Amino acid sequence: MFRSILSGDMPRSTVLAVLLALILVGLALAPFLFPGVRTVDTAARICVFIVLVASYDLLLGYGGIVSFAHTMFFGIGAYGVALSLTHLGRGFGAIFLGAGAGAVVAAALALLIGLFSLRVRAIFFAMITLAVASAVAVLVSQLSGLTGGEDGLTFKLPRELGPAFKFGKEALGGELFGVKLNGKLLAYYFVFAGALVLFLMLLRVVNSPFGRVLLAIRENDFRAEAIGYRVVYYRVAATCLSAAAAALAGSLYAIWLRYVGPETTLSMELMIDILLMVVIGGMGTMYGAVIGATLFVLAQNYLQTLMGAASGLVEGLPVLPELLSADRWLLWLGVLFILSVYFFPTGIVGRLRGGK
Amino acid sequence: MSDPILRLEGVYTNIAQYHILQGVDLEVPRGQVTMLLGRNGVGKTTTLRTVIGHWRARQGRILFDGEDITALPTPAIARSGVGFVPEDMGIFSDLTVEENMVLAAASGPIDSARLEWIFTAFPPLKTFWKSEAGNLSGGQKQMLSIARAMVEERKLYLIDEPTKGLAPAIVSTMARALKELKAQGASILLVEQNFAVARALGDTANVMDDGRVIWSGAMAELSGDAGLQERLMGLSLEAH
Amino acid sequence: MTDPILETQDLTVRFGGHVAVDAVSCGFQAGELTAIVGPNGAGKTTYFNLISGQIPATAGKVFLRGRDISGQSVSLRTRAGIGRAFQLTNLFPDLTVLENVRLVVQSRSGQGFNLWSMASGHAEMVEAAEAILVRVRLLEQRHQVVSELSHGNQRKLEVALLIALDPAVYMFDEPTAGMSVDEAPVVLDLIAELKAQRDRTILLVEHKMDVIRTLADRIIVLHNGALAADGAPAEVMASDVVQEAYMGKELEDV
Amino acid sequence: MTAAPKHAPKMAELSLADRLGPWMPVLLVPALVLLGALAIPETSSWLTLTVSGLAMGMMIFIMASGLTLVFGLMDVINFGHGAFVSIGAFVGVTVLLLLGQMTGAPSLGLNLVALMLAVIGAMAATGLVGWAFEKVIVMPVYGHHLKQILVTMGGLIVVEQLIIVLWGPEEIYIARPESLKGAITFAGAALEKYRLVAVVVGLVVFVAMRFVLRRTKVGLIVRAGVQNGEMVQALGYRLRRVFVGVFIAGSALAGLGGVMWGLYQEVITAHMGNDAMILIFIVVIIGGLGSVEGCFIGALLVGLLQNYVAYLEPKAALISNIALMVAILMWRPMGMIPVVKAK
Amino acid sequence: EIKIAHVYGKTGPYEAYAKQSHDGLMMGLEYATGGTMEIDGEKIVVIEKDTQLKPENGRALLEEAYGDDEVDLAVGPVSSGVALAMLPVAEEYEKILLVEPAVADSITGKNWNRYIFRTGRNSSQDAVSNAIALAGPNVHIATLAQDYAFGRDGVAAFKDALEGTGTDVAHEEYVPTDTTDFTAAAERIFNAMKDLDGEKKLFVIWAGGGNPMSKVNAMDPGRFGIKIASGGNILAALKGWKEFEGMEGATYYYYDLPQNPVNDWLVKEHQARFGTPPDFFTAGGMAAGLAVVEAIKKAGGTDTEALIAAMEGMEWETPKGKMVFRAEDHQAMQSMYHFKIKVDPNVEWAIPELVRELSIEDLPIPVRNK
Ligand SMILES: Nc1ncnc2c1ncn2[C@@H]1O[C@H](COP(=O)(O)OP(=O)(O)OP(=O)(O)O)[C@@H](O)[C@H]1O
Ligand SMILES: Nc1ncnc2c1ncn2[C@@H]1O[C@H](COP(=O)(O)OP(=O)(O)OP(=O)(O)O)[C@@H](O)[C@H]1O
Ligand SMILES: [Mg+2]
Ligand SMILES: [Mg+2]
Repeated sequence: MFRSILSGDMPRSTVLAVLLALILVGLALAPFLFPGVRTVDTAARICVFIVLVASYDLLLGYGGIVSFAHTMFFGIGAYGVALSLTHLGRGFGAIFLGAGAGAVVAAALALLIGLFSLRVRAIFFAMITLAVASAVAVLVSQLSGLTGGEDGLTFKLPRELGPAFKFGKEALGGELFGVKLNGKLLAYYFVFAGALVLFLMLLRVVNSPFGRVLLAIRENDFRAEAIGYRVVYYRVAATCLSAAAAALAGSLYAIWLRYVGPETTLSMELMIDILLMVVIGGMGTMYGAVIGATLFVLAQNYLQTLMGAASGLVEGLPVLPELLSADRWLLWLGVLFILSVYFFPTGIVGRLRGGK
Repeated sequence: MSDPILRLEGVYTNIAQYHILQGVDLEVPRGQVTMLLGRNGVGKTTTLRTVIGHWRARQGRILFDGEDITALPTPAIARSGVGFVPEDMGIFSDLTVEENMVLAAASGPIDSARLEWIFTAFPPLKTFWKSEAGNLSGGQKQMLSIARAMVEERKLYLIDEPTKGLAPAIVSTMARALKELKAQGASILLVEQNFAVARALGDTANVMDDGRVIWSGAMAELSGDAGLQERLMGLSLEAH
Repeated sequence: MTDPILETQDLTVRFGGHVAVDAVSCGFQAGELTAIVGPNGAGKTTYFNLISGQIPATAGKVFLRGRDISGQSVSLRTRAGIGRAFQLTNLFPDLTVLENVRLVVQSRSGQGFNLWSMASGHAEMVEAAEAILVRVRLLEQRHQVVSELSHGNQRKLEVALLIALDPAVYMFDEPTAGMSVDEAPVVLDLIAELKAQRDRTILLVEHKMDVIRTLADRIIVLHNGALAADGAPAEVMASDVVQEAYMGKELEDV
Repeated sequence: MTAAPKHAPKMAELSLADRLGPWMPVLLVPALVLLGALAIPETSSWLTLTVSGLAMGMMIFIMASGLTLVFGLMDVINFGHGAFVSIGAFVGVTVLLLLGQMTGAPSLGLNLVALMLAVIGAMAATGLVGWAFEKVIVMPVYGHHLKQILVTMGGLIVVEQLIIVLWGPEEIYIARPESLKGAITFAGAALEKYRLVAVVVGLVVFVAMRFVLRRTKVGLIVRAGVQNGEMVQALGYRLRRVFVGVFIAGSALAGLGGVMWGLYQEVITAHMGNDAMILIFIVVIIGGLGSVEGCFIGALLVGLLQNYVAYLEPKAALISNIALMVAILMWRPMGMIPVVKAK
Repeated sequence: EIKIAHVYGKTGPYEAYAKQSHDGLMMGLEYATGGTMEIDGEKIVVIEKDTQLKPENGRALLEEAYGDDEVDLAVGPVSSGVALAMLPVAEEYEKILLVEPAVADSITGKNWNRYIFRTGRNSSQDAVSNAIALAGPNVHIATLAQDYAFGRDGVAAFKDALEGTGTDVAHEEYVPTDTTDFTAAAERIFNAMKDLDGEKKLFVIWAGGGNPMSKVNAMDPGRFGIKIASGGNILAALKGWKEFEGMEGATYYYYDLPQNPVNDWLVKEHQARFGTPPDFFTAGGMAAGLAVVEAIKKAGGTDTEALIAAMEGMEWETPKGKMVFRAEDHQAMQSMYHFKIKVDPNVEWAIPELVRELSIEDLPIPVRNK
């Protein structure tokens, strides 16, 4: 039973299993374990990014396809929900319609790009996706009437998912373990459940016969063709699947933020973050996405705080306070970038599983 | 007889966590063709790669021309006079045949007389002089790989299965070329599965099994004794 | 004589100005083992490439069971029954030996687009793959990663993949190159077994004359891209073209 | 049985198209200029646009040359290239600000000497940083594109932040040397003087790079080393040194590009180099990986097309480069003059 | 204890502006409390939060500030995009967000809610003041702006303001934000204007780096009698303006322009503490700091409703003289300065000299939040 939920892909390392369990419990009980607006926000972002990174890993780690358009699909999902909530009103129907439409549009666009350009060499596919993604980002900023341009869109969720909606008044007095029972809590669990289901589905896909073919294609597409696999079809299928999953992750993100904008969902910076999460966690393993996303989002959110403390310690020394000042957090994130690729060439999961 | 050009003393080599060579002792006498024989996977290639420095000996010594080269970097070993024809041919497939050869002549421009000599042994190289090496046929690549080692004079040639994929006519010209190299005073350490070639070229022979040299002696002795072959390599070479 | 399974008509390919395969027309019967010989660079591998679709022909056609497959992709031709082992080893280097073979078995089973079952749950595929590894004597290495295999063993795996594919037309490109004297017979026996089945068409490129002598029903000679001779082994081997252009002097004369 | 033919592969006549093929990219530039002339009725505008477009192309080429060297020869995707452009700009501008006397004087000679000094300073600095970059950041990831992207991205962030630590977060404004200000007007067309300098520098870089790559083995060693480093070493070459050398050269070229670009923009920021990266990548890709000639032609095409399109239809200027890239890759999937096969 | 959150993009491309804004805010609080940093005995605590210029962070941090840190009100941010994402949070938590220095009209326009106040100028204030500065009989103006909402809105507001002045916009040129080569744009403008008679001006509306002014100028627009004009800019940018002697426009702030005690104190203290005169965002930040103290004093506490009541229509003194929160849209009305560039070789930058102060009464700024 457990095996088949995990699609037979066991962690194969005690430390990894413990880490994964900790993350799962941490996320599942986040509002109760770490009450506070910011912490729950961080937890929700981790959920969303796990799915986003996992969907990218399907493409990169399993399919060996380098794409820079992943944020575009993420954005399509986010804008899908945003637009449908803006125009159809704040209902659950609108959410599902927006998310569904986003996934379909993303998959269709992936199909188009894939059929056109997956035949060329990998590095050129990467460049073409880069070009398309930047064109879409420009388009979004130019079509400001529809998309809100650079400023993005703010919209309202169904009342049940907002902080003003309270429940459990009679039964529990509106609180559980000191946590207010309101729509915000529901919204978190909506995101959490969505992310969990999507992740398990992706896990299933990579461990299916289809997933194995992708691995083979990544290793040697020429030979894969010569044993009867139609490489382009598989690549296109992988691209579409991953695009749809990314769009759904985008929808979750939009639901959580109640805001979408080009910076938030379409930027190149985000794309690089995704790449980094995949590599830190370990390419070609879905668990890598979990570890990578968790660590990265935590670092992004708390590195600055940490450094503020550190620079307090070295006050009075030359240069050091300057380097350790919280404003230089990016500097250290860059250093972490480099170190993590250095010390975890196969990612954390690879290292834990005792690979090279 | 003078001291050997190359001597391995108790060489142990690991690849990752695997113990591949487990105490190889081997001598290559000057001016001779020394054969290194054995079944698939016994460590022949690993031995050559350890000599040239691609793998590092974990233990033991490698002496080349009287000097200890065990810890030298590969370029230094090559420059001290070792030519290498790897098992996978090591062709630079994006470069043309000419560029491959120019690179191989590390110490200066190609000597034209030597080049002519190479062309007589391997005519296709002349025909495809300006073509991308990656587009050559399997045998042509093999020729290029050998030609690259021969383009400059070296004291010692390490050659890993040069005849695989060569047509019989080319096998004989290649054998002749190796003999000429030997006549010029070079020493050769040759890994070969084609027993006819081994018999025709080899002066001394070493048979490996399981990461060690288990027999060494004159090639004639080995080729004349079917029982010995059976014992050392699991099969009589005469059958093929 | 029945209609040939595989037939090429005026098959030609040019690279720039160089005609590497020059209007080769030839048919191959089921149950027949045809050896293809010729000097290095004669166009043997390229001829294989044209048949299996790795490179497009400049002119000419390929027919399989009378159907024109010239325009089809490699994978379609493979599915239609043309299988290929490569001269230069061409495997999935970071996967295990077993997974390499299993993938071929899976390809034949048509499960490639199955997104939902667990690959590890298909025990029958694993069993089939292991059976093939037993035949090529690689079972012991089945959990080793391919890039760690010695050259000779990689060659055996190359053959194993083709056997797992079990196509109507087998194309071997120097299957025993680099194999030691005690390993080569394993592969040659496998080929002999296939031939004994009498329903497979086998094309074999080989430079070892003794192998050709024992196995071939028929020899064709390629020279400078063109079909230079075609006939029974003894007859072709004795011909001038083979003797002069191909065999050269005997080694012992060197 | 036929008689034994001679050993001679059969050769057929090459068609005209086959023979013209290699020259097509070179012809693209005049073709585009001609097309521009047809589309733009105002001759003086066309002239201005053409000359300044070519000059802009030269500037892009200078910045991209280092990248094509490193990307093409060493197969290293250096996302940190932009950081070197920035460092070059900051060091160069600092030198120029120190030499205020020389740049402020209306003497062409003095101005050029100041510029030279700035360039030398910038190239030395970026060369040095390049050396460190290669040792610390790039070396462990040779042969692995993705890790290169990430690691060099990390390097980029670190370098940009260090620039901010050293020079502060404010943008720095710099005026061009006195005699390079303004424009020369002729036939109703105006050409900025500074662009003429860019043309000269671009040509010098182009010729020098061609010379080194054609006349020495460096290019061969590096290209071969990327495919099979072990074998190059087994031929006796100290590959590491050559790699480091090429990387330093590539970084120094970026530094040169940085000075030129900084003086063109007249304002420099830590991320200015990175802002130019997409354009630089486009040029390198359409040129064909590793080809100096291709990069040169690509840069000219980009410079020209940008100007023409922006003049004819400003809305379309946004995508003109991307469209150019897609068109060229459809025509030649490996870029115009590929030297190295992309993986 | 009075808690104030300053939520702004401390790191990222606007780092320099952010620092100015924060310094200004702190100096404003200091000045208004006479250096005690206390209001009626209550200590003011400022919590800084870095959005890293990301809208989603802006939201999360503002929520954290209101929800976890329980601040009384928040100030920020630098970028309009981030500000727009933050607006609904203020409404949700029913607490005040004092926007400074993000400029988009829509903040106090169509995206406004009653918890939003802004001390910073909006785009219309820029556009209207420049229109007044540039307009005149027989003047033709061409505009050059970035092709996105900010640029297009700016030009539209500018055109509205020119209405009825007899000055026409002869040509509008929009170029992509990341344009580096302005040859084509300049040629198009030249071709559109070269045959016109009268005074010809090219008005450049540009935000962020890559300013086209000097590049267009290098193409010698004087050949066609075209003069370049632009709104004010920060000090660093003024360093590049020495070639524009005599250029006119209207600016938000230059430390020498306003004459009042608050500004005198600011200039003196800033020079003493940081070695430089205050800049755009320092003045803005200070205005915000002053507004906060004034409002709390006036409301007698930090209750949101009381604050809103106090702030609507509130007048207070700032480095730019008197400001007033307009009751309808909570936008601070303020003076702008019509300037003319003077070059002094002993000063590092080009100096905008005052031509005329455009006071609140001179500037008809439309209300756009209905
Ligand atoms: N990169 C590697 N990683 C792990 N094991 C390796 C690696 N390369 C070779 N081996 C192992 O080392 C052993 C010796 O290999 P080697 O290539 O030296 O054999 P060989 O005698 O040359 O065989 P062959 O005749 O097949 O070429 C083999 O068992 C092989 O599996
Ligand atoms: N893609 C290609 N581009 C250019 N030339 C090619 C290409 N492929 C093969 N050739 C040329 O075609 C000729 C035939 O090559 P092929 O590989 O078919 O020879 P072969 O008969 O298999 O030889 P061998 O016995 O050495 O393997 C060779 O001269 C080779 O250089
Ligand atoms: Mg070997
Ligand atoms: Mg062949």
